[in-house]
Amino acid sequence: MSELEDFRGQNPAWCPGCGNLQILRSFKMAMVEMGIEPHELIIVSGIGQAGKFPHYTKCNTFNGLHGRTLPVSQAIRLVNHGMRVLAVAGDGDCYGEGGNHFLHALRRNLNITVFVHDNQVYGLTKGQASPTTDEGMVTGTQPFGVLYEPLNPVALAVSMDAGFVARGFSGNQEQLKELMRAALEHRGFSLLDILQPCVTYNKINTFQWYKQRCNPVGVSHDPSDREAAWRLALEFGDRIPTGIIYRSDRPTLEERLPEIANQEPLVKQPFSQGDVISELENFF
Amino acid sequence: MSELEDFRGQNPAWCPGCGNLQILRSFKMAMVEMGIEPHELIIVSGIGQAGKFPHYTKCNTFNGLHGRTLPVSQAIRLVNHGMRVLAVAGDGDCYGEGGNHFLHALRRNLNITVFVHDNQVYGLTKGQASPTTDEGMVTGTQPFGVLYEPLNPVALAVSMDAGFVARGFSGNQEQLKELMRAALEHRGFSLLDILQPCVTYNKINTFQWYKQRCNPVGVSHDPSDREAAWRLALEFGDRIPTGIIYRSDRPTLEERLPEIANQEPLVKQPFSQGDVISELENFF
Amino acid sequence: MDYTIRIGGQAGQGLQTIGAVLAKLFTRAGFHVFTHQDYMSRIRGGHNYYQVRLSDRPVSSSRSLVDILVSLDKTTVEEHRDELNAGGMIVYDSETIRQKYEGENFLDVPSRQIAMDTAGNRLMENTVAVGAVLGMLGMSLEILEALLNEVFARKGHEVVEQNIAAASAGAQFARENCSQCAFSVPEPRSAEAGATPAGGGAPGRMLLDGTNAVGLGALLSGCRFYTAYPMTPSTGILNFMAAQSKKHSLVVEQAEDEIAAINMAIGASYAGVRSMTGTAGGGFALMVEGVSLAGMTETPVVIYVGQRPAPATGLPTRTEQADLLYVLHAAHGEFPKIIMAPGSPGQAFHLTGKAFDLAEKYQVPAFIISDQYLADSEWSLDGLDAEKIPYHDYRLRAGDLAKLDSYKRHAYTDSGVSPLAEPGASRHLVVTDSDEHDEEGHLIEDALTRRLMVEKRLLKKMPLIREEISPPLYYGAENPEVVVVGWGSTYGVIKEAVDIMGDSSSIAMLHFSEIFPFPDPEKSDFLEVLGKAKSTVCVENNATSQFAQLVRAETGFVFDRHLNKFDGRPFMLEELLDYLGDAGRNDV
Amino acid sequence: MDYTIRIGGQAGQGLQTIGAVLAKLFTRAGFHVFTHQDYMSRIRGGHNYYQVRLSDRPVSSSRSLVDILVSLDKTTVEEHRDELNAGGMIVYDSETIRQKYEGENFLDVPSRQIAMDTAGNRLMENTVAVGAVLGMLGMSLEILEALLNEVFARKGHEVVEQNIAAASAGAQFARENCSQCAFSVPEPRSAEAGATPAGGGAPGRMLLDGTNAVGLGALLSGCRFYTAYPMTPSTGILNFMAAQSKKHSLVVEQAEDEIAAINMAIGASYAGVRSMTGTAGGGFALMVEGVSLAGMTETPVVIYVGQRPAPATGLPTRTEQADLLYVLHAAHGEFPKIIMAPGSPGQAFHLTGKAFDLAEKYQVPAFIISDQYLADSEWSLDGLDAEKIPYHDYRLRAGDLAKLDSYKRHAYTDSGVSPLAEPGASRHLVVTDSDEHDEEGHLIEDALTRRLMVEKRLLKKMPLIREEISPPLYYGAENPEVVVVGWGSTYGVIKEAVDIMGDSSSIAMLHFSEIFPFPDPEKSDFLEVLGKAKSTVCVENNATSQFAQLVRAETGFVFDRHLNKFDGRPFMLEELLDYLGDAGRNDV
Ligand SMILES: Cc1ncc(C[n+]2csc(CCOP(=O)(O)OP(=O)(O)O)c2C)c(N)n1
Ligand SMILES: Cc1ncc(C[n+]2csc(CCOP(=O)(O)OP(=O)(O)O)c2C)c(N)n1
Ligand code: SF4
Ligand code: SF4
Ligand SMILES: [Mg+2]
Ligand SMILES: [Mg+2]
Repeated sequence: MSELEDFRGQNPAWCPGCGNLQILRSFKMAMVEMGIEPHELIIVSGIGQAGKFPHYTKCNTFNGLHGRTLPVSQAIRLVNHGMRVLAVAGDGDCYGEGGNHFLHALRRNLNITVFVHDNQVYGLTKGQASPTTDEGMVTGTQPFGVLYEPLNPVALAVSMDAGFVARGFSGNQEQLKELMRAALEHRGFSLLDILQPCVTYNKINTFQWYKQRCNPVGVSHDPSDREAAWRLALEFGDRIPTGIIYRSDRPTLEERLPEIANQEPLVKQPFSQGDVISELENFF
Repeated sequence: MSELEDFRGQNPAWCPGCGNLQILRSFKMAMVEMGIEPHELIIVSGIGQAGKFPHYTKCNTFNGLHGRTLPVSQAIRLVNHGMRVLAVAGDGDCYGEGGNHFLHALRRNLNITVFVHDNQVYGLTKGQASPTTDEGMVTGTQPFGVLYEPLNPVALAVSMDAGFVARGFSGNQEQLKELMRAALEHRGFSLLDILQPCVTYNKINTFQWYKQRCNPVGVSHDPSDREAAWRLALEFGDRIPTGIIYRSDRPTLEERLPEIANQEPLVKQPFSQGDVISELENFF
Repeated sequence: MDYTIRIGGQAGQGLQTIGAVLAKLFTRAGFHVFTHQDYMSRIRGGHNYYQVRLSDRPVSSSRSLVDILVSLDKTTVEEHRDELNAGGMIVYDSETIRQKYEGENFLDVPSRQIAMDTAGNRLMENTVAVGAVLGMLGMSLEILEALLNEVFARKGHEVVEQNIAAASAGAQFARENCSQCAFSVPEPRSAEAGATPAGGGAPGRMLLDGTNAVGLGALLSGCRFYTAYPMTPSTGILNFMAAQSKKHSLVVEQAEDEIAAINMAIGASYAGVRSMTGTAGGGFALMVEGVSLAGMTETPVVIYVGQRPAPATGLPTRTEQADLLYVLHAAHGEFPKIIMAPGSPGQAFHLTGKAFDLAEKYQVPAFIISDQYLADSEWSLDGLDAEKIPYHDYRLRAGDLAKLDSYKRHAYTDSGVSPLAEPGASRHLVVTDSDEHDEEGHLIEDALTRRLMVEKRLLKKMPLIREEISPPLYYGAENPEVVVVGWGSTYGVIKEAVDIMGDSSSIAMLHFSEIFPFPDPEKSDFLEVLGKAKSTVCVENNATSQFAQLVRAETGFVFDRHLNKFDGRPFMLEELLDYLGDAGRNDV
Repeated sequence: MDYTIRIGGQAGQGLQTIGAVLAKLFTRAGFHVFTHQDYMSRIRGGHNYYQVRLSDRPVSSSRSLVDILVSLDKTTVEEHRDELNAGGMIVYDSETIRQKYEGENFLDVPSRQIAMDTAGNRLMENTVAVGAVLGMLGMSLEILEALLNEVFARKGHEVVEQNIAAASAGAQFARENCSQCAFSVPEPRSAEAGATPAGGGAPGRMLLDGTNAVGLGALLSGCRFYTAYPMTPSTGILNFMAAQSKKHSLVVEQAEDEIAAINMAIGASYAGVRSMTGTAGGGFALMVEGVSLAGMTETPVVIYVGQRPAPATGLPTRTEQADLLYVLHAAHGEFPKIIMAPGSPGQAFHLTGKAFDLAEKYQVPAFIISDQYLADSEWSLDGLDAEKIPYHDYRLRAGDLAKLDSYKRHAYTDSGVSPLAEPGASRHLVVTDSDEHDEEGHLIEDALTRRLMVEKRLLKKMPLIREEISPPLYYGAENPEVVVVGWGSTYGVIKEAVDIMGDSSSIAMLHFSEIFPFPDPEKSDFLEVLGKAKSTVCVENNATSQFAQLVRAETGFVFDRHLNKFDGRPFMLEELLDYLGDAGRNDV
């Protein structure tokens, strides 16, 4: 059992009003509700505002390189499938620099969760367009405005038959907490794309902008209906559905890999040279 | 006007029976039919069996790194939108090593074409699984068989609202030639994923395997219907639809970028120091 | 006269604006100005500062002690109150920072109140602060008024007037309330005071940082394609080029990652235009394979690497010189490379031009290595000599190609340099390959062609490129007893230390800004100078003396002493003087 | 006795099988064997060969001239007919290659026909060829039969018998038709002939290439996680480890790219197991940022870099030693690194073990640099001494952690080495960061912590690691006049040249296999040896003498002569002897 206080970390260096602060709060609430203790979780993060997340709570932490949360997380899970592994990334981190890993993590379907703090902009590097920035947004680097379509991570994940795909909004903390729980509880890869205002650099997709649009999906939506999920995923305009968009029941990699399936985590399996020495004989 | 003979290059070093040979032939036929001459085309290729393609025909050639055809092609097109630019890649090249570029090229929608020689295996490096290898295939590197879902590039491209998405089969040379024409004629980014047997390393998806399954999409299919396209794209089993799966009418980047839209290609625009020297004044 | 003004506060409080305005107006007033910045990797809050030095003699470094500390928050007071020069003053607004300090070093300027009173807008408190500084220095507000006019013209007459009023009130308050202020600033040199900007090459007072200097150099070199993935401290060049693309025929594309950036830059160059990319050490790691591609395909490309403290993410907004050997040896295989490491904005401008010229002339990748310190530091200059930026198009275009019977992209030649043609500009095919290839560019595997290509690409070109490299810059006494050696951004601080110490001791600087190919010791006497000196010191902003390692590998010379700093901060003038054994002098 | 057999043909013709079978049976017969391969980057066709040398004296290199040329196609005859030793023979099948050659050097063995006649299966023509070679050498077929039994046991008795019949017929044909064959091979040393394989460490005849040696070393070092993206010449290790994962508790994952591979390897190590990745120079380029991450987070990781001719894609299946300085200086920032460059399969085995041990002991990235030549070359050995592979788990596990009151991942210590704990194994949190961090692992920006961390991570650890490095291997005459220096895969050829020339001249070898930290010249006398020699030669399979550059940078020593080869091929013994001025001797 844990309490909110157990998850107090460094003082956040985020701007006042930043959506990250609300995400952090939802996260701590989810942890406490789930009864997870700090040492029972490994958070892997990238570089960006979102990447600072684990320092602002308490957990085992690997704050790695920009864009590389997923390879690190997946390897940790392969080595220790007894641990909960959460990857925390920015939209630039996960869909820009790390886009290739995202594609292939969706395929591997290891039981890890990724929170993408999607502020539709590069925050830490001061406001350039990210892969999810709206068409037309003018920045110092995009003087004519963004001239192409944003990437829709939710639709992409559904297309790739992801294990679990959800969209949240930092401003709806209660729903967000539930989505975090559901994502962490899902057996397999879970993507939670969290829309989050960047009060400093994103003057288009503001808190109000999201608030007006974000709309929890109705109970009638069946997340196992891939086509319905895909249609819902494509909605990103006057209405943005939040909630669990898609869920599939694919087996996870750790369940299929004979070395670890139904076994102790690899890190707990004993090693002795005597077990492998006979391999030398093949060369005589 | 050109003739087949104009496109004779080095002798292919591919295995006898390799699907690449048929793809090469369809390509030359398309060139001649379209009346394109060798110097009117730039082919950018990666590393892999497919990457050798431009050497086996005649064209301006940039045979670059494994996985990097798309950044090179896109830059060439930005600099010279008067030239036709074709990228030729393997499935490992484009969806493995180069996956991130693929995602973002779909977004940019520059008027270039990519042929992916999709043999569902790494050919040149001797038979490891590629992103499109079928689940279960055993290789020297995947001793337990591939344990996760293949990437479906066609569905992914439709989800990303690609300009033009088609699937071909090397064994249907006539259709393939038509698809190549259509892809090259499309205004915007066009993906032609070409299923191709690798006689040496892919003993599952053989010529016969493809032949039995590949089925041209009916005339009733409307490629501008994204949902229908997506449904079709997901079919990859006993029946594999070939043909133009999806087509959108998004504007291309070169039409939207003020420096080049409705202008001479950048490479033809004159430069003189006199035009820019006044920029020094801003620092006085 | 030599004053240092440090403006400290939180990110988002506007301290950069205050610093920039002061720096610009001191420059226009005809002073020599040097600024540098110290900031955290966060967008709001934290503790940052901007330091402006003005003098009537040339200055090219920052000092540890300050004369006027403008404190926008309490932290600034606490962190820096012990870093005052004799007679130094701390300016603050007790209302804003909610703290009152006693002592004759403190000047409490009610900036917020004055802003409200004079302009009805508390946002003008920073303008009040600027005015207060001018008041303390006893300077007139003439130039500031002109500057405010320029800056706020777009916002309308009223805003300009409000700003001027706020500044005047601030100045007046300072004049009236700072009896203890003992600053004395000469009248601006009349010829230059408020002088209208003059065009390139003409004399005038220019204020330029390393970032914009590289940008201007690229622009004048005919760079037509710039692509990058944002990364501190290189993003400034991306922004500069993006802004230019609104005015000039130039394409700027933000890449999805650094791998895309370098490959795009190479693709653009293959297609026929000059191209460039920029990043920091970490992003450059992802470009390494592309550098090798440029080497193999002999595609000219210019790469800017802004160093920052590493490994990995390190200290993203700070400075270090620890990527020299890394960049020098980057990429698999062997091929020629050119490395420029400018020491000042002026050098950055010219060496960027040289990098573009040599990259295209020899069809190789050329690097500009800089760092956060140089990127952000502003220097006042008389102007830039645009004549020194060579522009020659070495490529074969339609007209040239039409005259050729045949064309081979990688033809063997005496110089090793093969003809570089624009693909599509003629019937001649332009073929190149990342695999080893023959003269036509097609892939081969035989030993002979391989050997001939290595000879062509590497062994023949390398000595020719070396011929183009200028010797290190020698500055100081003849037959010096002490030689201080540096490379890149330490130029300014070493030069000033030599100026100061030169009066009393026999000292000189050798500064290397064209690093690779390493300057030929036969072409100048730098090895003799070093050999004859009683003491040689190599000053580097890193922990492992990378440049000294290079010097030993290239020449065998071993330095007597090394001065290394690796805490993410640049050398302050006093630090270097201390080290060089001249700490006693306080009249610097 | 010293024979060279070269089997040439197209990819896909089975020449590798012939070569491998011959090499293995010669080894079992008690001979000293050395093989190397020369192949193109294509799957079918082209021209490839496999070369097997057997001798009654130790051999460790390949020779230029051959004694038996097995030609599976016409090209092989044409390309190599002039490379025969006196008395050398060319074996071919005029039916298969559709060409008849006259001359007493030719032996036309109707392999296809014999295969049909004896086994009813033309696919056995290669077995006939193996038999023919044994017949020419006058060797018995006993060991071959045992081998065929092992290899084809799975395919059933009949296949074994057919193969044996085909081989016997081939041998008989050769004995009967090769009157001009003057080869003479001593009887196998009885103790070893057909001896059953003996376990690790016990004497016996082993045949091992560089790839499998590294794989075995990793396996015995407790490597539990291997990840890579396929790339010649490193894929063999991936395949070896994948095969092991069917038998042992070890996870092997093919990554989507090299960036993923290095980050996965680091993630796995952070999680608590020993991990490794491997690639070639081009793929390593994409790992460079990850190396820096390992450096900053102090995460142990072992990285195998198989060199091949570059830049860029280069010659993918050939050999070169041109990535030394690149790997040595790879990655931004400064942190300790360990580099091993084994010269033989035996060294590869032991140094892989040392790399794993030191990587974990000091929490740094450790490299094994090899190349295509070493990776593919097989050496006969008496066995491997598994005792020399240290295995000590340096990590804090649940039991250790339970005893601690507090834990700081990056705690300052005298040695600079902080405690490395398994995350999740206790209530203690394991926190690390690619940003500069404090003792707990949380990100910081202050100058003091930065400085202390650099001191801890780099300056304190580096000398300790250097202490662990063994001096170069000295081999040959005492007080030699000529010293031949090499590193990595040139070990074998230099050693043999020294053996041969040692009879008539005063010559010795210095071979460096533990390259970085560079061996301390105070710990052994290699600098004196070099200094005293009349002539020093540095032999490198590259164009720019990279190791010589390193030696100069580290010690100031400058070689008299350099022997460089950069055509993608390894040094042949005769080439080196020629160069060393001993071309006259033919009795080698
Ligand atoms: C290899 C590399 N490239 C670039 C950077 C610079 N960088 C740091 S964070 C960032 C993007 C931040 O955007 P996002 O991932 O959306 O996170 P946010 O700050 O918006 O939360 C970039 C480009 C880096 N650290 N490493
Ligand atoms: C950076 C890098 N990594 C790995 C390789 C090795 N490599 C060459 S081709 C290839 C994959 C080939 O597969 P694919 O792209 O599907 O092409 P195919 O040969 O099947 O046509 C690989 C892994 C390389 N050349 N460069
Ligand atoms: S810049 Fe944007 S994302 Fe970053 S902390 Fe500030 S508000 Fe949040
Ligand atoms: S290995 Fe496969 S893809 Fe490559 S040439 Fe042979 S058949 Fe074609
Ligand atoms: Mg973001
Ligand atoms: Mg393939």
